[in-house]
Amino acid sequence: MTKTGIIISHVYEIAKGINRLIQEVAGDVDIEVIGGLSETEIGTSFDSILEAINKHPSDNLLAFYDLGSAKMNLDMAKELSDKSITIYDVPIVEGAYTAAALLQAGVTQEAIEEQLKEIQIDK
Amino acid sequence: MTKTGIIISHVYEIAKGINRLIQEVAGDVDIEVIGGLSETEIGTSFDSILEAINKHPSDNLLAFYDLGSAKMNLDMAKELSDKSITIYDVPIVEGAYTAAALLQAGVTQEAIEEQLKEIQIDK
Amino acid sequence: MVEIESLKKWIELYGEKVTENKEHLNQLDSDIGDGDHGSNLTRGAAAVKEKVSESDYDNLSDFFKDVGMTLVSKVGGASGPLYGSAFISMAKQAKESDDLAALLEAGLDGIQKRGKAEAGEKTMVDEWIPVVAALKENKLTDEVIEDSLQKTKDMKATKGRASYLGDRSIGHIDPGAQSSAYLFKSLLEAGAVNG
Amino acid sequence: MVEIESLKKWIELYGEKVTENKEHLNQLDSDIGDGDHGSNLTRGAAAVKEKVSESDYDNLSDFFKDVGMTLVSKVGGASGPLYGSAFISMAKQAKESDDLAALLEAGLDGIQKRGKAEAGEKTMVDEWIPVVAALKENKLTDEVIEDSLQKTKDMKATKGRASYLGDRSIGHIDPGAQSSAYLFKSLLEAGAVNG
Ligand SMILES: Nc1ncnc2c1ncn2[C@@H]1O[C@H](COP(=O)(O)OP(=O)(O)O)[C@@H](O)[C@H]1O
Ligand SMILES: Nc1ncnc2c1ncn2[C@@H]1O[C@H](COP(=O)(O)OP(=O)(O)O)[C@@H](O)[C@H]1O
Ligand SMILES: [Mg+2]
Ligand SMILES: [Mg+2]
Ligand SMILES: [Mg+2]
Ligand SMILES: [Mg+2]
Repeated sequence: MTKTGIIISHVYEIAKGINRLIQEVAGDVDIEVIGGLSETEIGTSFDSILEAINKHPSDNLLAFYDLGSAKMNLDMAKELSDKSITIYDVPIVEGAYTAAALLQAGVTQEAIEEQLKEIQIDK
Repeated sequence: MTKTGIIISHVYEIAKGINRLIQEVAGDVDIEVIGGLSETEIGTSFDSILEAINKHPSDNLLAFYDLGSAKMNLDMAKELSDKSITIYDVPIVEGAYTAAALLQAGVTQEAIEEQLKEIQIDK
Repeated sequence: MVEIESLKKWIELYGEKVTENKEHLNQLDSDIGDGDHGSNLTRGAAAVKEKVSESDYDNLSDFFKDVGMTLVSKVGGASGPLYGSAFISMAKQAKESDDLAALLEAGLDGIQKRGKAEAGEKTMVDEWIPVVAALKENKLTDEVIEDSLQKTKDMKATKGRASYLGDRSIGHIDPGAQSSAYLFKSLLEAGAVNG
Repeated sequence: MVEIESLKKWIELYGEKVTENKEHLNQLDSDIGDGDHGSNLTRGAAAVKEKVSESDYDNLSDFFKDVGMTLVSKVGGASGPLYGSAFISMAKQAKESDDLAALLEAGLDGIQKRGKAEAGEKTMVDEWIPVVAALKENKLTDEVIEDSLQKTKDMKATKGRASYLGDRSIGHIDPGAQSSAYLFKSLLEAGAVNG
């Protein structure tokens, strides 16, 4: 499988920071992060999510988000894109870290999902 | 109760970003964030955690962390400090956001803990 | 059967109302959220106004689709995808029927598909459900709109940002229900409802 | 009964070993963690060397306490608080007894209080437990040290960063068990164990 994921936060720094945390343990995983409406403005934007999905080199994406409204924007972008996107309802930092570490280890998506199930939360 | 909390991440940007996310909904909550060994180096440092705890204006702190080793450093700092510190095993972004929103609303610590229990995870 | 002109009027009035009441919506949202609902919708309303002024719509579906996509792109937050989904869903329905109740029922459907909220979760859905029910029976009045809005006050939020507050969300009107109330008042004022 | 001189020698040798094997420890850690275990400990060893060279310790407790606090401050990561807790716990025990097995048992206790790991979770604890048991029976050998290290290979990590890998952590030696193996080999080499 393609080693790849997408991380969407309301805040620019959170998205960038998660990417740095992940790079430490998963240098080969191709992560795209989107944070905030801009570097200073908090929010999530459907337009930039869709753009990031479309320009991402992979067709199979694992997606992580922080708050519910980010998920709704992500859902809409998913519907309008041809790519296969799986959205996980897990803590954004801990969930993305877990998935990236497993992707780096070459684990299947099913095995990743098995593990993510343990930290599923309502959000 | 004093409206206050402390957030510890391995990465500078994650800690700063969570603070910005929280400020939006909890402007009156006095949050201290510690991220990384420095602005560029990933890790957590016992020395800076202890320093942040000691210099924080409040004696009653709610603490959030990302990975297990941050918790161990936090635990040690807690033991060496006179302050009352409660460490929550919850997602760092979602947990800190929840607690801050509730602190802003003037909720008791018990009520906050009730709510945080729902998103407790092993980490 | 509903005329496209009255529906354009509807959207125009709605844009005016959220813009005039921007601070009120922000205030409601700052009580149980992040305080941006009025600003979000005002930004969206301005973009919609510009967008629809560019075209001369001869069918309802195209009009609703432009409104919906503009809201999704410009409003942001939770309400962007939610209102956006409502109008996109109405655009689809408009290809099959021009019955106002059926259109708005499709809109409600779009919101619920997107946000998964049911009645009683203290969201805009609690404004839409009674309004759609009233429309079906040709009984939509200002009172229906206002009553359902007030009822959100005693609800505990279990969806959206306000749900993080748990019991503390009780006692406040839901901002999205308030903006939806403006939407439906505008519908009455636009004369789109044949009473 | 153990002499303070041989324990100083112990810590000196340990510092040399982790420094010489920095890359090996980093490699083990990059297989199932973030690849910094060797760098963390090398930084700690340098700081400990500097710290203990400043004082002329006449009691074990002060010596261990300085080692422990320096490790906590300088190593960082998970292993900083863990090794730190081991030495701080040994410092407390040293006030009551100078029996080596009792001291190291207190060290293990400190690690487990801090990290909550039990036997079989693929951590440094899996190196400490058999070594402490052997010491109690006066049977600590290089073989005991090496055997327990190799046994971590087949374990599945359920504590620490490696636990994020689940089953994928199997098949690799635990880096903290490796550095602990260096610690205990140094103990033998320092002649601190009366066989
Ligand atoms: N899942 C949902 N389903 C229906 N409506 C929702 C949902 N989540 C939020 N809302 C509505 O959105 C409103 C908040 O919108 P807004 O402030 O623009 O977004 P945000 O919360 O992202 O800042 C809420 O008052 C509520 O009516
Ligand atoms: N909870 C724990 N209990 C005991 N040992 C642990 C625990 N967590 C981690 N370790 C040990 O720490 C080692 C990793 O240390 P290090 O790489 O320095 O820290 P980090 O994982 O923070 O980068 C692991 O190989 C393991 O032996
Ligand atoms: Mg809002
Ligand atoms: Mg918002
Ligand atoms: Mg490491
Ligand atoms: Mg590390």
